[in-house]
Amino acid sequence: MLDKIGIAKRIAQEVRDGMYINLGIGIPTLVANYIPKNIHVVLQSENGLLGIGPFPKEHEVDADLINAGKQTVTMMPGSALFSSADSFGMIRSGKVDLTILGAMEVSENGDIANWKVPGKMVKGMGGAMDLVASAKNIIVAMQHCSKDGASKLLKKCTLPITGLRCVKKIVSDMAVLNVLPDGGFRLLERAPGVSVEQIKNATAGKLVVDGEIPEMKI
Amino acid sequence: MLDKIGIAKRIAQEVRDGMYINLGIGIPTLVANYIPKNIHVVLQSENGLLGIGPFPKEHEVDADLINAGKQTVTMMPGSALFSSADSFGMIRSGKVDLTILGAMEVSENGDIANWKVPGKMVKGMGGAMDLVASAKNIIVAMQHCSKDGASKLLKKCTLPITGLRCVKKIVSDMAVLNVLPDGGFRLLERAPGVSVEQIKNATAGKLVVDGEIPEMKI
Amino acid sequence: MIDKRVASAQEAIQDISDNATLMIGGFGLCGLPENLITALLKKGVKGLTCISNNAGVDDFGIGLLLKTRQVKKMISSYVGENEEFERQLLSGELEVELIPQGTLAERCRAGGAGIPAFFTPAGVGTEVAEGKETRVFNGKTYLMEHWLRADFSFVKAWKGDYSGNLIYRGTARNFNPMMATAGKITIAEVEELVPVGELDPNQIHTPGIFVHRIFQGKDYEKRIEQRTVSI
Amino acid sequence: MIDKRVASAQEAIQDISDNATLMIGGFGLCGLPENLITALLKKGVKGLTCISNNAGVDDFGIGLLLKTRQVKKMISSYVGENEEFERQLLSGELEVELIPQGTLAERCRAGGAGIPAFFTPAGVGTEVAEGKETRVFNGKTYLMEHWLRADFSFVKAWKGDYSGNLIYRGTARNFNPMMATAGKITIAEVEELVPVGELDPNQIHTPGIFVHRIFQGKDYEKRIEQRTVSI
Repeated sequence: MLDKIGIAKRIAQEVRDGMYINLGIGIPTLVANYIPKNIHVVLQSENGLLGIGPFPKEHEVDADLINAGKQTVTMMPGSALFSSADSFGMIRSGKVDLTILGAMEVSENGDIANWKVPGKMVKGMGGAMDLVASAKNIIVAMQHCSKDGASKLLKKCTLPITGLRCVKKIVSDMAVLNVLPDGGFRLLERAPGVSVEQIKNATAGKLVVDGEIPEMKI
Repeated sequence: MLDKIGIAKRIAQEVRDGMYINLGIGIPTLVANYIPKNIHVVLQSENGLLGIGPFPKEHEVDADLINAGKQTVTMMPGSALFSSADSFGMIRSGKVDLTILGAMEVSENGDIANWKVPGKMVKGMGGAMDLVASAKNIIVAMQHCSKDGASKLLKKCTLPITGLRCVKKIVSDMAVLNVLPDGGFRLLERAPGVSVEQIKNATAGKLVVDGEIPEMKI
Repeated sequence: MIDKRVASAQEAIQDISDNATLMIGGFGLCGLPENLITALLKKGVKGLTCISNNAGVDDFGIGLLLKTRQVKKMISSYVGENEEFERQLLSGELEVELIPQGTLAERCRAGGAGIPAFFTPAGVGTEVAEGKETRVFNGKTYLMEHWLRADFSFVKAWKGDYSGNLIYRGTARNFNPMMATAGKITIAEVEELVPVGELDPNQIHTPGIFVHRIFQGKDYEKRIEQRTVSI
Repeated sequence: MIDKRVASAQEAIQDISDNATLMIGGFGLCGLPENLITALLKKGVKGLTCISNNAGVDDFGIGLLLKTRQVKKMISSYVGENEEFERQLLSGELEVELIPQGTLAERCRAGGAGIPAFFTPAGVGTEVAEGKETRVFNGKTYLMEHWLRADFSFVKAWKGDYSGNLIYRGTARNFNPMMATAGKITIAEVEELVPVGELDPNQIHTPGIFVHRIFQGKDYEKRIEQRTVSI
């Protein structure tokens, strides 16, 4: 089973040179740490920044420079600043090549639920609905099962939906899976030490296992 | 009868302190020359400039600084530059207080025609349709009659329309008139030496003459 | 030059009445019109509808206005990080309308650009779409969303001039430029107020035509929500 | 840093084929991508649909492409000042679609902002409204207009960096920023091309994400259409 850093490392392997990438809060933010040095990408923050740099040193902290998670950040050379309207304009028009975000549930046709749990205080969807409705390529970072062992890869989402038919790939603590165009999770890789059988048992939605399933290389 | 400069001078009297104003090509552009010095206004050019200054001196000419009539201009202190989308955004949202433009015909309900003459090469509406559809306050500068003596203040426009029910006031070579909310041109002032009778004869649309009509003071 | 200067935040907001609709710029605690929020607190107007991406924290930003029960309704995209907010929401004292962030930004932009409605893909198939018109363009489904406008917009800029031209700094820009365009009355507070002619016309983010009143703010705290440093 | 540099206008347009749809920035002759237009002339591609506010004059700007009969259709707001244009239009060799200037600007902006349609008051009651859906919001009638997108967008900026960030100058900004966002492939020519890090992130008008190729233009003529001076 992968820990959070393992998931982030595996997702980092999906990153290609020249990509503009939006990273959600949590595990997705960690992905930035594991992108190989020879791959040049630009990180987008939906509050109005292209070219997020590392967290600042103490003396560099600037209250006017935060990411979408409200963390203080720095800018890379070649950064650009813009308004929230312009930011979501570039998101909606498909200029962001890759969106990585967390999920509470994903259905076998690619629906995602990640903003609201009935009975709990609703904090809001932030930019998640805009991102999932427009991104060309969405990778979800998630736990395969809830703490009580229930699968989060479902036939249909039980939680309120964030977006329809948008997830392309999932990297969970147990596996890497594609969402097939006609529905179903196609198993691509197993986490180290996890068997296909374990993944089958942990996946409530339709799982497609075709041939030998390799173990992830991290 | 007023000449072009007379019309421009009379329209300049309509300008109030603090106004943002868009001036069309031709007579409207001349209005800027007759705004009293103690009245502070900002001129908008729809190609992306607030704060049009005087024409440049020869050594100040800058190809990157033109007005909507493609004439070289200068900027006033406090000018701002922006895109055409932002420019028409401010026009559509009613931030421009006064729009002054020319017309070929105006109807008694305030319709305006000023962009197309059937049988002649059509050059395009430019920004005129956006301006007339959104401006809070439109003053038209025009000749009361065509060269062959036909009235241009009509019951209904005969030429293709630029915008509906938008003209508030007309300053012609013969008169100043309001367009009444329920239709009809209300005569407000006569040009020097022009009689009410002459204006009646030159106005094909409904003319409302109420009480004594003063002569313009220019 | 059209002079938009007022002496203080108090003077700037003197004609705001109970039940006004306000847009308040900022993302999290970044780019907040701190002086105007403080002046609202002092004035004590009630029943406000606040359009702002977030609702502040318990003791800063719009959170302060929640504490004093001046806010009737929040229109936001994300309202976490605020216990008083949660209490008022659960008790029914506070109405909340949640809007996807990009839709919120675009609805403000539309308000200031004279576009009464537009189509966006955000929220299709979700509860955000309930009761809204949908339409398919090129095989993809979109929702129709309407413009937002406010009685007053509060914006915070880095520099401004006497005629209301504004320049923002860093990610403190966020919602401020669109909100500046969508207020019937837009009030700008700036860290540095300069005479007309000192700002480069080519670098202005919000042209003065959108700004009705401007003043230099004071005592900016610029609270940081998540101070995150690398060693 | 993502390096978007190409060596020349020729290299930048090498994959443009006949019948492509192009957006070309500029207002009148101001802010025109002169080098890209010249390269198109040399390449000789035909059947082009050009979306540009104007059509140039007989011997400058898009007028040059009209002379060589490379343009099949113009989508513009104003096309005066061009005799060859008039001749081709009257003879039926050239198609023309005239669009109100603000609608043209907003349709390009919508294309680059992922908004497939929006409502505008411009053109209501005129022949521009023929065949278009109208709708009443708050008692006022609006037309529904659709986004515009292009196979290639040509834009001209003052300064740009290797990763495609752009700064325009004066009123040469005009349609360039929206067109930059609405091209499947956006090509920028700049008067000064600088290494990444030399432009202030706060002053960038077009973020590099919208620009696919960039080069430093040469021999800018910057023709003036109406040289008007005061004495």
